[in-house]
Amino acid sequence: MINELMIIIFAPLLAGVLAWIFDVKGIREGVAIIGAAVPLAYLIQAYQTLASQPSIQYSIVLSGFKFEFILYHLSWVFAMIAGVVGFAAVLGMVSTAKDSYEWLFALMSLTGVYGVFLADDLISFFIFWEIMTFASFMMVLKYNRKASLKYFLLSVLGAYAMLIAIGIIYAKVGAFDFTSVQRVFYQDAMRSVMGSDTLFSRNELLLIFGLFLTAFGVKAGTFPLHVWAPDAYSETNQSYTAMFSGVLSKAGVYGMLVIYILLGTRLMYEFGNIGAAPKFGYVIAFLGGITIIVGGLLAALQEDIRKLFAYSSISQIGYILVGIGVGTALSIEAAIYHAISHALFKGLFFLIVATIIHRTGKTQFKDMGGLAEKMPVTFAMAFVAILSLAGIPPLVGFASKWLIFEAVIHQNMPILGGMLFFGSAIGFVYLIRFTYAVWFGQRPTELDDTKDAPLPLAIAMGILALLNVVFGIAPGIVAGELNKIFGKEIIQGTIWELNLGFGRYNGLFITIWLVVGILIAAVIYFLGAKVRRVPVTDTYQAGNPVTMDYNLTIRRNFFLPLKETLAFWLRMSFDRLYQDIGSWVEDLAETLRHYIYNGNVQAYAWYLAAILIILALWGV
Amino acid sequence: MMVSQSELVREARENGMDLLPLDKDTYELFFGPQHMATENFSIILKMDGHRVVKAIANPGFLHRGFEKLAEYRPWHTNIALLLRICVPEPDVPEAIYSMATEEILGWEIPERAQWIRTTVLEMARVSAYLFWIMGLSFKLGVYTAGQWAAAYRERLMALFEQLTGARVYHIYTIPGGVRRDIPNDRWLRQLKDTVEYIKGKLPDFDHLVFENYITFRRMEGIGVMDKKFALAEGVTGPNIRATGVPYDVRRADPYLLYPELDFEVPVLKDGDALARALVRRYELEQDLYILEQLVEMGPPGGPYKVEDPRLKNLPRFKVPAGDAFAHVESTKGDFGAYVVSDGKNKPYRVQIRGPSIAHGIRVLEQLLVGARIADVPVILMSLDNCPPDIDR
Amino acid sequence: MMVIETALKALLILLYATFVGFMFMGIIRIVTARIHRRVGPPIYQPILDTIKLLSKKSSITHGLIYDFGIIYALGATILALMFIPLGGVSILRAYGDLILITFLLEIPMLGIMFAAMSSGNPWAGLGAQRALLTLLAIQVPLGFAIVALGEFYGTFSTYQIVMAQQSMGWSITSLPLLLAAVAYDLVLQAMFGKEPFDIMIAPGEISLGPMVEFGGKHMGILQIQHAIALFAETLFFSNIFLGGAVITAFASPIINTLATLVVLLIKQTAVLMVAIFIGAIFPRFTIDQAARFYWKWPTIIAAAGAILAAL
Amino acid sequence: MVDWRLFEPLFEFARRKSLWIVAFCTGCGGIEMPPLMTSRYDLERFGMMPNPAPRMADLFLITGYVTPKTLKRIIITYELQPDPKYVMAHGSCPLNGGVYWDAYNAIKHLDKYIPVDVIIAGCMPRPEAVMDGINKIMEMIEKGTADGWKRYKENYEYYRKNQDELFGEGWREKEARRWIPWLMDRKKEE
Amino acid sequence: MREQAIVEKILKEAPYAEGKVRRERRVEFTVPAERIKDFLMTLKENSFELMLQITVVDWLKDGEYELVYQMWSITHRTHAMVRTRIPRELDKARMPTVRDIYPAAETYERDAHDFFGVYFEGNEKMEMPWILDDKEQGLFPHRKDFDMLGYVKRKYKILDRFDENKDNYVI
Repeated sequence: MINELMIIIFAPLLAGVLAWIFDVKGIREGVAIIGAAVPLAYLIQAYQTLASQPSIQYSIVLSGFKFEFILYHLSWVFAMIAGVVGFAAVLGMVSTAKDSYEWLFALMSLTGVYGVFLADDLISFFIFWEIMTFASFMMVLKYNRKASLKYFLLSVLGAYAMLIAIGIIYAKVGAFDFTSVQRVFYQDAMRSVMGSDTLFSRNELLLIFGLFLTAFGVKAGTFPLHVWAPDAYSETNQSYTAMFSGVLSKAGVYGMLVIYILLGTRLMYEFGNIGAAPKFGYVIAFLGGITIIVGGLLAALQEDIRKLFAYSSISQIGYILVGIGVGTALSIEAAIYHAISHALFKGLFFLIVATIIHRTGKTQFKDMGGLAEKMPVTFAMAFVAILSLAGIPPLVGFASKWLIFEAVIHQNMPILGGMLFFGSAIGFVYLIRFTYAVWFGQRPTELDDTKDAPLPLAIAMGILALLNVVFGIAPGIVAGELNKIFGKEIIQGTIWELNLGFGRYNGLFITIWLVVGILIAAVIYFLGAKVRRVPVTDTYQAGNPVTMDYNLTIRRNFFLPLKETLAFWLRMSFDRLYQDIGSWVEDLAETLRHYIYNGNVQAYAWYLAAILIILALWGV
Repeated sequence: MMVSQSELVREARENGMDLLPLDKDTYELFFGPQHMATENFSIILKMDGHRVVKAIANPGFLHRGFEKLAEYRPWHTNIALLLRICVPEPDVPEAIYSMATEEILGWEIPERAQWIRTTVLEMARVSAYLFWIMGLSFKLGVYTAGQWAAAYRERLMALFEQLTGARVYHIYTIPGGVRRDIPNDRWLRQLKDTVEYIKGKLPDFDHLVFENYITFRRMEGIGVMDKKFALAEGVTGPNIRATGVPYDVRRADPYLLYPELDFEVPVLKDGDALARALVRRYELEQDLYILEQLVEMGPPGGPYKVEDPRLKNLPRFKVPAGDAFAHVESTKGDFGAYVVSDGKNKPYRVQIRGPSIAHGIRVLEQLLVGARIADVPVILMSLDNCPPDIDR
Repeated sequence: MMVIETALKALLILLYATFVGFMFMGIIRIVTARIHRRVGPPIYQPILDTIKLLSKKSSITHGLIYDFGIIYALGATILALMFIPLGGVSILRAYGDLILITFLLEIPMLGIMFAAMSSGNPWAGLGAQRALLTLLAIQVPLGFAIVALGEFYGTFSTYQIVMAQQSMGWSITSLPLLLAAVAYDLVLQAMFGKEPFDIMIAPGEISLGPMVEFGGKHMGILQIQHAIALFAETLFFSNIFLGGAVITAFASPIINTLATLVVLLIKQTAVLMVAIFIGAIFPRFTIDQAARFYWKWPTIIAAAGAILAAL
Repeated sequence: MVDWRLFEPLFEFARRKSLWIVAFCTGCGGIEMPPLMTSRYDLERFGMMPNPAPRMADLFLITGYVTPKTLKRIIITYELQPDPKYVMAHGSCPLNGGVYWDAYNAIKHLDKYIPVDVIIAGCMPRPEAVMDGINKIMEMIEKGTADGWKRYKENYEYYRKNQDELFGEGWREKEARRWIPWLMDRKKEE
Repeated sequence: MREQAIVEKILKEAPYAEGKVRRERRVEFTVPAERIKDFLMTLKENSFELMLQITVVDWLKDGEYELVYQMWSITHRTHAMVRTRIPRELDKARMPTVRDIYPAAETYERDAHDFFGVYFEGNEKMEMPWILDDKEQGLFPHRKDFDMLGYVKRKYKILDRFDENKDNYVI
């Protein structure tokens, strides 16, 4: 009997393989859409099941290993992110995918993500993690070898870190499934409180924590392991990046949550708390804070539209990490909320980027401009996405950001609070850069025949934009689901309102009063004189006549002053540090790549199995 | 009427032109003439971010062809024309033209006229410096200092008005002396009071502008010229003194009463915008000191212009053939006139050498490269570029 | 019935805020003129300016977003106004969250920037660049100041903070919040667009920057927006740092309300005056210097305040 | 829609009392603008202030003689201003050339190219004269006779013809393209 | 006399030139047009640091342009005029540029070219737009044979203020 969890996990992969085999335009798209839609449908159906029972479990035994899967509220939320954004990304790929190769690996990575979210033991978690990494790596490899190499190196680093951590755990616990591991660590915590000997020493615990942090940090793109992300996000199919950044990075976030689930109690008792926040979470939170700032500042200085959003993704993941790191129930809820909204708006953004690149064929900001007139639908979507990312009420980006702010500041963490404020401003900054360079200003004449978004992309964008608006005006919908994870009313209020006790946010009132305000302004506007449309050359140029021959838009180095202010800090680049290390690692990496990540699925699987067996033997 | 960019492009394409932005790495910024920082002068800037990559000065908005017009007007009438070359201190073109003409004529002007001319030139310098302080502080954004400077300048305007009958264009110095005598002793007293008053107000400007932390940050290291560069480019006046060259026409080529007066020529070595500003600030103090001395000295007796029968019939006033070069120190620099006469009642050729032609075109273009857009007005103001004397 | 009452109240608040905002603009001009030793315009001059701008007979546009950005800016400012407690009369003061208001006070600028940038004018582009970097620069001290408040009072509700100050005394009487207030006041200088941080418009450098293309009714709406924003910003500052005002000494609620408004008005004017005096005596920073400045002293002051408040 | 004619007196009052000046110093008269704006004369009393952006300005002060090169910029700036807009010419030179009556590079009759509402005589007109001119223009706005912007619209062909005669057809494009070769010379720079 | 010594020294180095002292702090040289670069080099070596202006005088009767290079020496505190003559026909009025000796000369040469049509060979910015706008081909307003009144009447289309018979008018 095939369980619904198996369908959720393997439907995309199956569709991908089918699309790969039946390499016929039209059919493969249809298959792929079905492949992405089926898990979504099953997940929606599972919602009702979850209302009556706490979880849906399933396990299979395969050559001695027992693979366990579970769907409960937390994994349902994350799987829904994957479902919605993955579906939208697949819709987008209908327009942008070039061949069946992309379909195979895009859908394979979706399978990997589902597997990670639904896994209930470390071994299946790891295997699906690697499937996801491998598939996304193949997607990058197709577009850019160098970027993929960087991604590969850091992924391998993360993979080994995780593998070693799993090995250590298995050696001591003797089981892989989350429940046992969690129980052991819980008992350990109790023992350490009572002062008796613990199974894991303090140093081992730190090691496991550090290894997991590295593994998940790589995937999430945490500073200073973020260096792969800008290249990998930008050097692939941009519709796929919607999934890559929107969903795959959430696997890293989910991993951090797994740290909490498995090690949380032990770590908390071992290292203590600051206020209500665990000390070990501080590491995550501060890494997150630095990630916000570094990612945001670098995003503002990019000249390539894809790079800008890649760095922006890094910056937004930082928010989620801050929320997770603070570690109170409220802040974790806020972090998951932000994970949802990040997936929604960043998925939307990358679909917009995909549309722009698909229609214009340009990626540099200096080649664009004035597209709002030519691509009104895409621009409308971009408008929603911009407002959402910038955290403008009443869109979803504000609700989640607000929760993180309140959660963090309420825990008396001034420095993190400052970082968050800086992060929200830097969000404004790079979004304006994007808006100005792409949508406004003088349009290069070669873009004069640009058409609007193709239908599938438009539909995909529409879905995400709608959710951005709906979850913003009615933030209670999401908050209600999040409360179920913890099983208590952490965020009170109606579906329109978030009530924390020390702060309230009502999306509906804001919408109403914003509409009222805009109406008042519009009345004043429409009472005024009729407007006349003028071209870009008929503007203030200090009195001089200009023609379209002149370049009137700041296309390059828009934030040069910022660059100069930060010149000292920009000189310190982790990317370059890694490159220096990498220059001698490169030969090794090339060899490794030749033998391992050579695109041969079989060899890869065998290799992993061998490593696992060796580790297991060594551990025992 | 809907005109959009698309229509413009379509129209151009129908006419067989393919419009392409010049260079997508940089953009063009037209700085002036309709801009608060430039008087009727234009700089075309090629910008990268907020840095200037290339600057092209575009003068000529104020060109009226004075040098040609002067050939059509009698010797004395030209005074009424040529003073319009330098609007902030119109006495300077009057003085140089008169001095050159007098040299051709071989006239020595009476002592009283010399005293009056020196006083008028120094008053013009003070008023021009106050005007410059106003310009600088408006560009820097400290409007208070600018407003005050313009208000103090009004006191000098009132004195000018009593002396010459006009606020701005005095038409006062003529070949052979000055047009009319000092009105009365009260004027001298007023001059003394005004000088004291302005001197008492200088600390205010120091606090607001010249010793202000933000001014230092804004002007330090901006638009640096070194000595060699400044000399090669023919820069004169406070601008060259800020690079360490003590060249002041009043000392180097003394005229009028300057050999008898005691004053210092302030020289700074840095050559940046701040040094130029400070040199001007010190010179303002020196000029006030000179005026004090002049008032102390008092006007000598005697006629205020050359007694010559030919001056009775000015339209038929003829100057013997010959040529002469005369120059004075204006606040902008070395202001010179080269006058050629062929013996008729009109000059054969008048060439005015405005100081800004040296520092307002080539020097400006070179100093602006690499400057921030916020520095452009500051550099422009620190050079004290006067467009009319470029354009003539 | 409640809807009508709310609407009436909102209208009254809006009219009051607009009027007082215009008066503030007039006060700025008059006081500046007096510092310059001039007579200055009549106090109602900004109103005349706005009427004139709105009554212009022709107007231009650069596309839909050029119009919508302006409308959005005014709408968002009205929205922000409704959340700030105005004594006992505000509409949504229960939802007047510190962070929400901080965000709401910033988003009108985003609307203006959208409109300005859509004109395609390079000066507007430069202005947008400067405006955004100013926003980025002020955000750090501003954030710390807000964090200090939130941590000191343990609540984010502006109204509760006001009420707490009625019993505990003004915020600035305690050291951490005094530091925060100093930093916030420096930030206000940039919010009002006064020297040394009027970098965004800088008429002598970039010819009003983002505003350069606005004329006629667009500029008129922006004037109204500026007036309301001026009112809202000073009101917010008076509320969170200067004790706000909730007067219940009189028997009649109307007199109480009026007294509250008068007290608030005095505090707001004081905030404004400080800004004018600072603005009158300083030259303008360049944008990178401003960023460095804000990231140095005000940040240190505000961070010190926030850390003290957290302890 | 509302009948705005009812409010026209209010609008006229506002227009009269809030004249924003284009910051364009076209000639030597610009030197008298700072005194006018500062404490001795203080035009801000009447609600006037200089404004760098022509889009929001009402009053265009032609401060002195106009050369053809400047006139091009004046026309462009004038057309950027929104209606109603007023032009005040400063001094004798824009009226008939003044001292530059025979100069080869000064416009003789400004009102052939753009409509002028008020002309102040004199060279250079004293600030008091300028203030008198402003008073006059305020009166004219009140009476509704300051209608230069209407005339420009109605007689656009006439003005356009004069401009084109002076500068040649297509002068805007020609003027704009003049600088392109000098901005483009990347090779020359190196 | 100080000035006499300077003149003698320079003339020794540049025997092709003629020179004299005009008065205190004023000296004057006359050089043939083709040697101008050598002579200015000599002057620069003798510490005439500043070039103040290049004046063109149009001697219509002689059919020649007189170019006067106004030099100033800060060291000697002396002004020197360097005169040279070239034909005034537009195609023959060519001079070598002295931009490489005195960079400031570039601007003065542009000025002279704009108003008199003297072409300075080697100056790249010769054709760059300078002060005059929309110049008619071959029309150089500061030349003596430029019919200013006729030009004004033609260009600005006004006739009322000119007295046609008065050739020698005064205002």
